[in-house]
Amino acid sequence: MQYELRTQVIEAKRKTFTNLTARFGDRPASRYEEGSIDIQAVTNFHYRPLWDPEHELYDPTYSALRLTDPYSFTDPRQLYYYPYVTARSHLHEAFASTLSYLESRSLMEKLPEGWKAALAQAVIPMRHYEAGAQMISADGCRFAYGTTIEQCLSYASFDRIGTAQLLSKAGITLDGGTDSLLGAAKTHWLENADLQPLRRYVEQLLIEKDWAVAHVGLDLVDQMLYGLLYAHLDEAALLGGAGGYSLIAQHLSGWFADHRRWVDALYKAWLADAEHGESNRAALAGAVARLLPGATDAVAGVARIIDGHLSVGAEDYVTARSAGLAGLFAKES
Amino acid sequence: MAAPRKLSMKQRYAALTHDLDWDFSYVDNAEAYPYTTFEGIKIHDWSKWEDPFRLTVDAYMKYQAEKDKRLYAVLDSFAQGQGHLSLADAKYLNAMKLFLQGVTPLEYQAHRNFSFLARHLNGPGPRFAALCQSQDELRHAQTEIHTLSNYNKFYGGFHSWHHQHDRVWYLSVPKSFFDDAVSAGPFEFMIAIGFSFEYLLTNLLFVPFMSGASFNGDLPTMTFGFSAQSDESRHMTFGLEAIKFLLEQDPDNVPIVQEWIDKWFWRGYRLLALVSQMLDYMLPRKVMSWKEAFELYFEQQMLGGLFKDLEYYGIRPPKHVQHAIDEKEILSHQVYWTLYQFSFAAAFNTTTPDSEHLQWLAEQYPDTFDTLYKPLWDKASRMVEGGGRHFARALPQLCQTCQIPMLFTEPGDPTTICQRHSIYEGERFDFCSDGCKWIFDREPEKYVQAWLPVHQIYMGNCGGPTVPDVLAWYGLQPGDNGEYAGSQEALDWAAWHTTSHAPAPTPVAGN
Amino acid sequence: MAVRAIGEYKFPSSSRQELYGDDQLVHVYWKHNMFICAPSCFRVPKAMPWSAFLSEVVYPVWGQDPDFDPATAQFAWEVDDASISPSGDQSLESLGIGHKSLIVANAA
Amino acid sequence: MSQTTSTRPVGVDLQESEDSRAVVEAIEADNPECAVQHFPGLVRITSPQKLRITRESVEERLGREWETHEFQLAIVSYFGHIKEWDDDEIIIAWDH
Repeated sequence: MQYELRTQVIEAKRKTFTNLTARFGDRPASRYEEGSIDIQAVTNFHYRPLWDPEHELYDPTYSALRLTDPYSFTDPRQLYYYPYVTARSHLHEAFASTLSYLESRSLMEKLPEGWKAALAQAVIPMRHYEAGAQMISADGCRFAYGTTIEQCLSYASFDRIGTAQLLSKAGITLDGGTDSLLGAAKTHWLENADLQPLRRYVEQLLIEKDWAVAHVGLDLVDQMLYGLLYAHLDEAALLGGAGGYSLIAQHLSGWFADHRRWVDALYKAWLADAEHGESNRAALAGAVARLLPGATDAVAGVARIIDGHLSVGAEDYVTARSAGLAGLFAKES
Repeated sequence: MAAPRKLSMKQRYAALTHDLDWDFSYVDNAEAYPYTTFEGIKIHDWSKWEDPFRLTVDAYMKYQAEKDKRLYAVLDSFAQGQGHLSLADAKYLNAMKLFLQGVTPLEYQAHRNFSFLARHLNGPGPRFAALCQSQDELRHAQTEIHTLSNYNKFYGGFHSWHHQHDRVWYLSVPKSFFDDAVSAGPFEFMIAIGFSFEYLLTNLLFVPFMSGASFNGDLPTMTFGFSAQSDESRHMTFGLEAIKFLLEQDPDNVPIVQEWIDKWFWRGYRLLALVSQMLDYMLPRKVMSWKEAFELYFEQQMLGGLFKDLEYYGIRPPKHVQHAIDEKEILSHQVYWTLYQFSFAAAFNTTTPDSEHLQWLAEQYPDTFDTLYKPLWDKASRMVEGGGRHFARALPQLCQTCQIPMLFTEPGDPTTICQRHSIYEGERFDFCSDGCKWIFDREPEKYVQAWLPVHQIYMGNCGGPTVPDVLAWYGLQPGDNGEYAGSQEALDWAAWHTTSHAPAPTPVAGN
Repeated sequence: MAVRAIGEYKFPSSSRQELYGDDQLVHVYWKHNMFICAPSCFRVPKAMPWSAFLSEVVYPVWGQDPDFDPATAQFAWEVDDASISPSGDQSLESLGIGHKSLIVANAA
Repeated sequence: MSQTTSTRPVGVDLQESEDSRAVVEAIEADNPECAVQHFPGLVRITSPQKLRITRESVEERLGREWETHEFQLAIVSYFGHIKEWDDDEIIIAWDH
């Protein structure tokens, strides 16, 4: 192969696509912007859905939560597909290394009294919660208006099934390489009285018509549950000699911190919207008032299981977290 | 990967996907899955869905990240090395403009609707497969945008692709195709896109196209295309699995699925009319003719292979397939001849084929080209020599279903335009073929809604009454449209290649 | 066959005549003239006389074919598959030309 | 086109690359009746009735570990039905 230096540099005629220069001025655009802004069709739809003749194929009225300009929200992480899969590939790889380390040092077998049972009954069954969360987010991916929002929901949906699989693998490791503990965890999910409030809550979110309200409902549980399982319990593990669990929990709390960045940015965009801000605030406050009691009940059940095996003050933690969430989106907050 | 030691790939896959699902007891199943009964499809056992790939999220992430790493490395180095200068010719990019305006938005629509399936199918197996596909489709949309973004910096026709997809006349063909699929129920969507498009027809779109990119020095497109196709093989599996699953679940599904195959074969085939002319007219260096591609990828592989397999279930080849076979000798010529005349209103250029190109067409189409189409080009060339250019002066009649101008001819009579119509609630609707009429007559309530560009222009909904008004509303920039010879693009290309050393041709794999 | 949908699925045609006021769309096809790639669609008043329709609407368009000479052009006409023998002052409506009718010209 | 299951070809298109060369060689060795054609950027392998891709055979030629999932980096298209895809082999065949 022959190389030659090109002596002529050709001046670009455009820095990026027209919609982006119209929006941001004549500057180059990032790959995130080129791949995410204005991608969804907005007008001249040919046919109404047979499965929902009341709506257009893409329709802002699929939710009470609206943005005047859907692209006033962008993902603070600027994730498009390539950085997304790259980041998650690292997450799954790191998680796998953690598991092989735990296996090689038999750290799961060395967990102190009560920990294995608490994990098997309270943490591993959350793989079903995550599977439900996947469906809730996938609905948002279809029905949200605008690419930047739905793209976050799309990755969140895939992340949730990914997390369900991480928890399942942790369950396999906890059980020394078989899937019998997963079977038991499923039975807990289906039958354990303390998990039924959570299961009922998830199932009810699945019939929530407004994708955004469903997502807020999910987030209420997330904020309590992730705090409980992967922060509060993680600290207890470190103090209580269950470092093996902490190695697992770090991946989940790390994911949740990343996830929160776009969720919080979306709340902010909804509340700040010039035209819809006030009605968004009312809708959000209404959703919290309606859903928080059920969400609290749901996570309190998980906490009870933990408290039954370990004295780590799980229920108290949930009560405190719930009180903190009650004022969310209240006026003048 | 830390694969659990004691589980096989199959068991691991089941534990990590299917086993996550549970039967709802606090809400009614019909309320949780509201969209899977109205189409009349009967499913008795969702667990019978097989996913041969047995892909889990970790493996998905690992391989997709690797694929994109390779792809973006190619994009970056191509941009840094001014790779666009080593294309066969700037006019090659007309094919890519059409691709970005016409195909990329469909990838994006597929992303959204596979997510619909990832929520609303009752079974965890197909939900997970749909979820992966939803991600893949977003990948395809974005990698296409990023691949073509570099060309946008130097060439016209790329800059307003999404705006144009919602508005421009020829783009209503792909848009209405996908709107049709997305507005259908989840099972019809699976057959429409998963099966008919991804399995039956996708090779006709992608493989020759990407080989074309390779032949014409477009390394980024070739790389993204083949990379996308590696996902596509998963999608083909989804489509094939979908059809077998539906057919095996209940004999009552067979006639419903057959009608969907009939409909979506024809709908997809009409859409591919745009591809036929890309192969035969838009690629400066030819890979294969439309006829050859159609024979290989459709007649041999699908009719000769797949449909023999589906016979077992009582499925026959698509209803109007013979018409498609008969058209293979004439299709691309009719389509490009139309685009040639209407390119003043398009975001790409067209031009008269040169003598070498005419010779190639005559060789590829010995029974039709010299007798039917060469005389037209000879006359068009005489107009050019006389300082003119053959452009249409009026808006064309459109087919109500496929929305393509009524340019197709009667079966067996290549000089008479085929005209079909139906009267529905006192109004006349026109069709280009028996296939499109049949589709309308099945669901007239749907197709009467079609946003037909010509009718909308006449209603005053497209920027104003004059051609410049409409072109401004389309977002065309000077030089995007019309004749290629003498265009800004052609002049730039010539200038870029006379003042510098002609770059060494980009090496392509396979040489 | 009726469409299968969830709920009532009934929408007006997006191309219905009433959207064009006193005008209507008509389609005109010069049979066997392959140089003009497809039949044309025009918006014209229902009351437009036939002669004006030809001289102001149709023939200027057909002028895109350099071999077309309106002075000597001779056509036999059909509307929606029936032959017509129009005289110049007849309105389109009176010739039975309705919304989206197809007018076919057969060169003599 | 009156072929039966036993003669109707199945096939796979692979990207032409260093890694897929080993895969192609492995397929050729495992499927004695297959035919290999080269297109720009592509290798197409067809075989009557059935096509097998085995991990062992690929690893032998590649000189390293190779998971069957890795086949996804090479595959561009196929025709036939993926009958089996497990840790050790991939089989493409018609069902009926």
